[in-house]
Amino acid sequence: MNPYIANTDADVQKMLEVLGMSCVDDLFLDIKKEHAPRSFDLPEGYSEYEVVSRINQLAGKNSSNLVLFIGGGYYDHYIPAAVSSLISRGEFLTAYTPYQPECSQGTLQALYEFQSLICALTDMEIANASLYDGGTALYEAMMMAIRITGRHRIIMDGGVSPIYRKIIRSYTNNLDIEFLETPVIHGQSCRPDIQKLLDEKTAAVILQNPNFFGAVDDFSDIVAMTHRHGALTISSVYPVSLGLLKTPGDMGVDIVTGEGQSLGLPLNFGGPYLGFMATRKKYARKMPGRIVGQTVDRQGRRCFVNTLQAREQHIRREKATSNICTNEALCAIQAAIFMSLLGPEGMKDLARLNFEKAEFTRQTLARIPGVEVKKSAPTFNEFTVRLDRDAHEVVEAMIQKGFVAGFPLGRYYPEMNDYMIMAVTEKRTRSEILQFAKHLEDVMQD
Amino acid sequence: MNPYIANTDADVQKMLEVLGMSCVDDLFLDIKKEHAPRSFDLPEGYSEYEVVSRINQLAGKNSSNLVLFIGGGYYDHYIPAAVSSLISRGEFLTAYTPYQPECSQGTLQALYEFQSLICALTDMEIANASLYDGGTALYEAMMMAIRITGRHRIIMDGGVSPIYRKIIRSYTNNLDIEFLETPVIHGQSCRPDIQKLLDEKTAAVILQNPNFFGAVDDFSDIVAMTHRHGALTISSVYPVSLGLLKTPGDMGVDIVTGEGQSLGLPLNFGGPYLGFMATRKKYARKMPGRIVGQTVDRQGRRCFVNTLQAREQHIRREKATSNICTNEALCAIQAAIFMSLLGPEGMKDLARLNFEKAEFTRQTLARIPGVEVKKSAPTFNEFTVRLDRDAHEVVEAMIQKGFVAGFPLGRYYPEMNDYMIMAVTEKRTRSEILQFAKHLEDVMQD
Amino acid sequence: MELIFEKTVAGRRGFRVSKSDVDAPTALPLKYSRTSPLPFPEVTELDCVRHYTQLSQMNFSVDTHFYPLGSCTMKYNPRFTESLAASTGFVDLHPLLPQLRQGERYTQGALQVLYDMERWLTEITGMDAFTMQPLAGAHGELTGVMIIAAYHKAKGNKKKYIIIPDSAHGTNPASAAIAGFETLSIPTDDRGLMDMDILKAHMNEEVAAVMLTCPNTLGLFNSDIDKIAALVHDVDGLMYYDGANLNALLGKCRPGDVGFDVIHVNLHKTFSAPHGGGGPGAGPVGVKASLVPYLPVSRVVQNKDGIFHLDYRYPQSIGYIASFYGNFGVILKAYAYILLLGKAGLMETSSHSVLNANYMQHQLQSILPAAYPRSCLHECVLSAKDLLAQDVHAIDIAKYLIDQGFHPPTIYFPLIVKEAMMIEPTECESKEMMDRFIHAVENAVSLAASHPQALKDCPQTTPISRPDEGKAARELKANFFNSCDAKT
Amino acid sequence: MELIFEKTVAGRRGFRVSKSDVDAPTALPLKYSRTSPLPFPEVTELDCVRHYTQLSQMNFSVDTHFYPLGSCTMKYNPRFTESLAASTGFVDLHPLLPQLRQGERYTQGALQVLYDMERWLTEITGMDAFTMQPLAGAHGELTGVMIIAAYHKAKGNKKKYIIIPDSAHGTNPASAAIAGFETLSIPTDDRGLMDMDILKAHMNEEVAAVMLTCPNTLGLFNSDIDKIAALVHDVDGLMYYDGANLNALLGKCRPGDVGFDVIHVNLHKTFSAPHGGGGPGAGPVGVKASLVPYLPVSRVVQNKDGIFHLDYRYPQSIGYIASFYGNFGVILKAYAYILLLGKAGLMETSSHSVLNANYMQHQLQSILPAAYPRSCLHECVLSAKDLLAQDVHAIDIAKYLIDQGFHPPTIYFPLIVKEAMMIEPTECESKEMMDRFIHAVENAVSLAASHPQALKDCPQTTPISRPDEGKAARELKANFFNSCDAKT
Ligand SMILES: Cc1ncc(COP(=O)(O)O)c(C=O)c1O
Ligand SMILES: Cc1ncc(COP(=O)(O)O)c(C=O)c1O
Repeated sequence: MNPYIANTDADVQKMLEVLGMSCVDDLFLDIKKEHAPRSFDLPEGYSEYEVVSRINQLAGKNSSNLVLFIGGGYYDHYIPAAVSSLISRGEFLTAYTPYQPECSQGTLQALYEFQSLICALTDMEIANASLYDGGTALYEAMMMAIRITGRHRIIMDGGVSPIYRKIIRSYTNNLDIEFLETPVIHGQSCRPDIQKLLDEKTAAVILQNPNFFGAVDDFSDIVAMTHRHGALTISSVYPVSLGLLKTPGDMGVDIVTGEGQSLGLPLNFGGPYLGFMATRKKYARKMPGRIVGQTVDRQGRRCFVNTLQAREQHIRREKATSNICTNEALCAIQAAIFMSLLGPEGMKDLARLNFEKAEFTRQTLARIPGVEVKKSAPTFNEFTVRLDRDAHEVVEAMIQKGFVAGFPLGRYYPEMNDYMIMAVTEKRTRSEILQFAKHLEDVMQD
Repeated sequence: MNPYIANTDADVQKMLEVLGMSCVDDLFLDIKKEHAPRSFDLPEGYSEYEVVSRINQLAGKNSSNLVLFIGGGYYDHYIPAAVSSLISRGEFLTAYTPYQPECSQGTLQALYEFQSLICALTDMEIANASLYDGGTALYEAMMMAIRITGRHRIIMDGGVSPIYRKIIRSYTNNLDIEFLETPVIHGQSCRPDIQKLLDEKTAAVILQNPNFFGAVDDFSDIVAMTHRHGALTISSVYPVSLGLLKTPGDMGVDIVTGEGQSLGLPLNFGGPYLGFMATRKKYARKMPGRIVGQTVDRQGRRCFVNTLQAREQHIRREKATSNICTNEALCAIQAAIFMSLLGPEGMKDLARLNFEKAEFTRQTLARIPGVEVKKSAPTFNEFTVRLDRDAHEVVEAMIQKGFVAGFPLGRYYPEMNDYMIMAVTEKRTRSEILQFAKHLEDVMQD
Repeated sequence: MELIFEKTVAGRRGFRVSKSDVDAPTALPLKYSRTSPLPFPEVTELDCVRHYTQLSQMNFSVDTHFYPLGSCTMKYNPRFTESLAASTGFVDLHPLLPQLRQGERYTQGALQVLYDMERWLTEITGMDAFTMQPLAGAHGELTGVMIIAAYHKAKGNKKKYIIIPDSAHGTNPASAAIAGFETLSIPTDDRGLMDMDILKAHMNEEVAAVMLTCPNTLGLFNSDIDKIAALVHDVDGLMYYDGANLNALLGKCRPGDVGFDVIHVNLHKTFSAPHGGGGPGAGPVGVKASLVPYLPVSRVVQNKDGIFHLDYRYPQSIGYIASFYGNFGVILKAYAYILLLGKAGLMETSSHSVLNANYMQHQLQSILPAAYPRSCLHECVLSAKDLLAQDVHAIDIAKYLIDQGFHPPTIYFPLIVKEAMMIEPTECESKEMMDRFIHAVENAVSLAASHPQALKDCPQTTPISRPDEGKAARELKANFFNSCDAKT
Repeated sequence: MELIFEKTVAGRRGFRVSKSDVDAPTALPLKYSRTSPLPFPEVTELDCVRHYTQLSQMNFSVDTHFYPLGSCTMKYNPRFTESLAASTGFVDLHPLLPQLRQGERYTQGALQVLYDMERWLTEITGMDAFTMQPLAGAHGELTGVMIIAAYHKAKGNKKKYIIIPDSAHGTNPASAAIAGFETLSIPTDDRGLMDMDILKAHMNEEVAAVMLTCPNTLGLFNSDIDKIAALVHDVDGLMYYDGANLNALLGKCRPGDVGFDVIHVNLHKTFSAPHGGGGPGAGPVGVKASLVPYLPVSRVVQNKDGIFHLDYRYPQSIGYIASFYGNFGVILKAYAYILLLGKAGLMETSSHSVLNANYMQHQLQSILPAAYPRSCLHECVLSAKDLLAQDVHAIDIAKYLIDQGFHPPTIYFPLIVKEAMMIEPTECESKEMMDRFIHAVENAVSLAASHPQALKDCPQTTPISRPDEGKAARELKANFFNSCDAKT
């Protein structure tokens, strides 16, 4: 039986009488007999306690107590309890998209604050109210660049996450978009390669900072190059790193996107996450996704509404800047609470702490025979390590000891089987790091 | 540093200027040098994440995954998720005692609903807004009976929880109250014993249903007896059982108390719990604890306030009916949500399910050699078992297998070392019970 | 209300990260370092808690108000699904774990959730396989259309068009276009269904698919569905089912049984995951056998030994459509919901959501005419066009309802209905609540006659009155740091 | 607002318990079975969630409003302490586990929390030992007085009286009386402190103890404290410290260092456990060495091998004063709070709470005279008596403040101050917030002169206006089922 149904048998009878019907099935007469389900074989219902026990059993089949040195764009950061507690309030959780601004100012103002925080973090002029995730956000940015420039050639830097690259490839399979890729290297973006590919057909150069291999870069020169050819620069960023790293806005990047998971969202086996996008105000009308804007009510009081809706599918339909409707609003509010709580100093401390722990780890591991730490470029909290054997094996062996040592690059780059990337967040304590190093040394000796 | 302080250095300076002082210490001049702390040796502060990890480590040092067949008045019931989620709302959690009714109607109405629900459950006329726990509530009931009758002799039934008895003894050590106790037996209250002790000096007879040994009783005859001598009957009850058992109101009991833990509160290693008390309206003015009453505001709208405050310490001081001030309001609201959510049918189903599982367990265990299940009286979800050896040993052995088999009576009754009481709640599944029986059989064979 | 930025006091801190327990390392070269200010708010944790608690109280939500927003299925979101989704056994799982060698062993519980959900949704909808990856309904549409494109490409079909009724949700044409198709819009006939003659007229070899919402956005079930499917299949076109309205059909009719080839389901509608003020959602996609090879990777498969793992070896797959395996946290809530309801509970869901919608329509159509006066399924669409005489619009009724403590229905959608009011009560609401709502609409309509201005002045009880939407678009202030001037 | 009972519809269910998975057993004899109806509300889970969510929104709380309720220390309650206290490692622990043979092994984490807390509180207050058992401040008082009684009994002292200043909180005399003592009330002198001459006059061999709040309820520290202690100790009386105001003294002065023998601490005040609308609290009691034998059992002790266990072998103990080991969930929150703040953070707590209180008093005393115009500690007490001329009372100011979005201060306590307004801002509130509050009080006072009725008509912005308290007491309707008549 469904415990969430309000109608009692008496209610049903009353309503049927009003409808002049004898049974509820009469309401389904438009569905012909032959259209009835051929089968509908599903679990019997359970009580709340029974479901909770079953799912807790499933939870027990996951190893959630491993010490994580794995990142790849998704990081094990601490989430302040206030964030989780505020975001779970029913008034945020069970509201729909704020179509009726008068009774949705809570969601609207919080999203406006999110947009402003993203702009502050990236030094951009305008941000939207969220996209699905970091990968789809980068794809949306590319489509936006194509709309803006009217060009159809994309230069993809070798440092961009292979996951994002795969997503972009699948979405554009059917579209006439030409992709040029610069070789994959562990260091910073190779200027000459980009230079070679750039021309008047180029819509955008897609970059990432820190890149997938951890290298930190300053794209100012690439931006200049790109603009000389009337193309745009798109950069995907790791938001936590911007507490310490030069901002895309400062580099002159045109469209910034990123994965917002690190801003107070749990890893959650891959979602819900948070795609964000920020750009210059002049491109606002070409931007996908909802935008919350400020205005005044009839008494002249400041208030907030969904704005520039003419870009969106529910008005523009096939001509919309994107098909997105449901986005990641709650995750955006969660990120806004996280950023507000940390404040400027908290955000900087957090970034510095990540940087320092990673540096400490880098230095510690460098001493281990068989482990070569790539130093071709400065890094933030993730870096590339070369091992004297298959990284998959090493990672597998380390998990037995309770550590996820990193992500083997061979997974996406067959030629790099002996490489892995390692992430070190603020949660990793000195003693965890030293223990980890000890175990790794043992493993490398076997 | 204390992260919960709002004042910045600039704020402090501004305020000191206003106060015409140079430093904050000047505000503490009333404290003489020689009154400064001789030492103040405490942990250094930690970050939120550090504290969380430390406390999670401590949590890991508790075995919280044991299958519980232990009760003794405190039961392992399932708590619907809606209860926990509603009670954690900040507006309930961070309010104080509702001294200002206009801005506290949430707490006041919820407590009024709690009182009404307790009355409905016990068939009594009036209940208070909570006392500390089941034990202190029984003590308060006894003091109330003494106030009402002006007599000082108490008859304590042998079936009352030894924990409650100990509490009452310590509180009354200094007072001239005479205690007469009926012998401890595993079955129902022994009428003749009570009869013998009852006389015109008796203030009250204190009973418990089901009693500590699990025996279910109907006290109607004892009540009659008691009233014939102008004494009162006090009964401590297990609220969940009242979904199935004859109510104290129905038996004519004068004062009902109980431990409310089973009404949606976690076991929590002993607290916070919920003492409740209900009585006849004519005794209301002698009752301890806060009472929320209904009234109207200036527009004649129904509303709620703390009432009969003239009984309480903040008005009556040394003549108050009790010294209680802070009570267990939030737990009472939690119990109110629990009872409202379950409704009459849910409450009855819950009680019946507890009864059935216990009966099934009783029957299952009865077949095990060396285990003698006491059947001297009907029981609810807890019963007494006699073993052919020291119950402590058996319980110890069973814990190794992941089951807390019960509570050895030897702990409070040295002469009963081979007895234990076992509780079976709705959470125990058939397979858990059968596994448990299997293991117990093995243990009894060793 | 003040913005969090306006509560800033220099030097205030809301959260302190741990002190470093490692020796200060080599610093980052200045060239790569942030030099620009970071104007985040400087507030205490208390400021932050008060701010967002007070903001939350400015929302209407299912937890606080009746929310009959048509097409959005604003049913009750059970609390236990929330607490389960927050349980550490899942929230702390890193998504790359199962991509390590043997890594699936560390995420068996999570993989089983995905695997079971795929099977259950397959059975519920009558399809042959599902992917849980799409992150919302529209994302599912795009995925579905990409699968359709891959199918035609593989068969060497030259396809150009996707046919969509004019009653469709905006995401349908948008998704079709983004995937590279042209859209043909088919008008709605006087039954409220797709016009068959015009459909036939447009049907040709270049038609890749027909996208239908069923019941459609008017709440009506199309009994021609098999005829339409036949027409499309004749030209080797495919039938796409927009599952936003599946709440009407659970156990009553399975899209897979009536000719649909591709389907998306909105877990945040039919399966009760909360909407969160706009998201996150989950829009899993199901397909018939012929399309299975094109499903996105990764796919969750089970070995003979019972172990679940991720499989990427599908050469014809459309590839990655999201970073990982879907909005797992959302999926887990739907998983718990289905497990609790079970077969019978799911079927009751549709019966009662449809009963409630018909009761609403019946009681209201004497006041506001139904767009298509016949019995509906889970939602009904009324038109307020008769009130235009008094210059009263659907939006005025909506704002009046807000003052009465109701979230308004969806208005001005579907676009084909003048002054549309689209009402979806869901199975969770009670008759008394609906009667109160009906009564409020009655009052609104009589006010429209007696005192229309009263409606224009609504709402009065909310923190703000009607906003100036034009100004918002004209002046575009979407970033506090670009719009400080406009403070009030 | 409707009561949950008034939302009942017969047949509605909010929660379904599991189906029985055991064979139907012997039924309970009718004689013992419930035959009376059980008139619980019949509502859905949604009804229930809406009802209590809406109720919660009718409260002022620290999370939503400034709450300077004197003597109650309404500081911010950190969120992380809440989530920790909800972590399964503790919430599912059965309290009888450690009473099993070897049972302590299964609760080492919980026992260590109690053990550490005892040590920390001992150090914070300068006592020699603590018990965590008392469940609130008043419960701590009673426990303390029982310990005092046991001490005197053991020494054969004939004691009869407990001396309490007239500024004391009502629980002090109530606790003394309940434990079997007579109370002697000592008036407050013009310094705002206990009158020494009268104290001396009352001091005699039959005095068991003096109970003091320090700083007292006027927010004043008594520098005669050592003299008082000497007087009491001379007659082998004991000094009891009511710790409600400890927030003023952390690291500034330890009761144990200045002559106090017994103390209780309110974890729900000084150590930031939330008040929950009236409770639960925790009132641990500390004693000096001479009183340790009398502490209640159980006591938590640590073996040489580091294992913690419960010890009951204290022949002189006053025995059980609660069912178990204290309000563990509350204690755990205070534990986390102390661990986070640490030594320095605790000291800052007092400095800033005292600074804020003095700022308040200084800014307000030009408008409303301070009861005792001298610098205070963590709270200040003003008097609204000058407004009596316009027939305006402290309560009228209070109700005006509600309309301005502030929870009022404590009023009419301490009893010795006419029209008392007792203001405790705590260290958590900001200067801007206090300035706003001060401004509101200014407005109230000028309204008192210009337009007193405006104050009498407050509050206007709340769900209800001023209730008829007399009617509530006269008609006593405390149970819906005895007062249905009075529905509205
Ligand atoms: C009919 C219909 N189709 C598609 C969608 C898009 O779903 P989503 O918002 O999850 O992207 C919606 C949601 O409003 C809808 O109502
Ligand atoms: C000075 C004083 N003493 C004692 C108490 C009683 O403490 P509790 O309410 O925790 O029983 C209070 C609480 O209001 C108080 O302010």
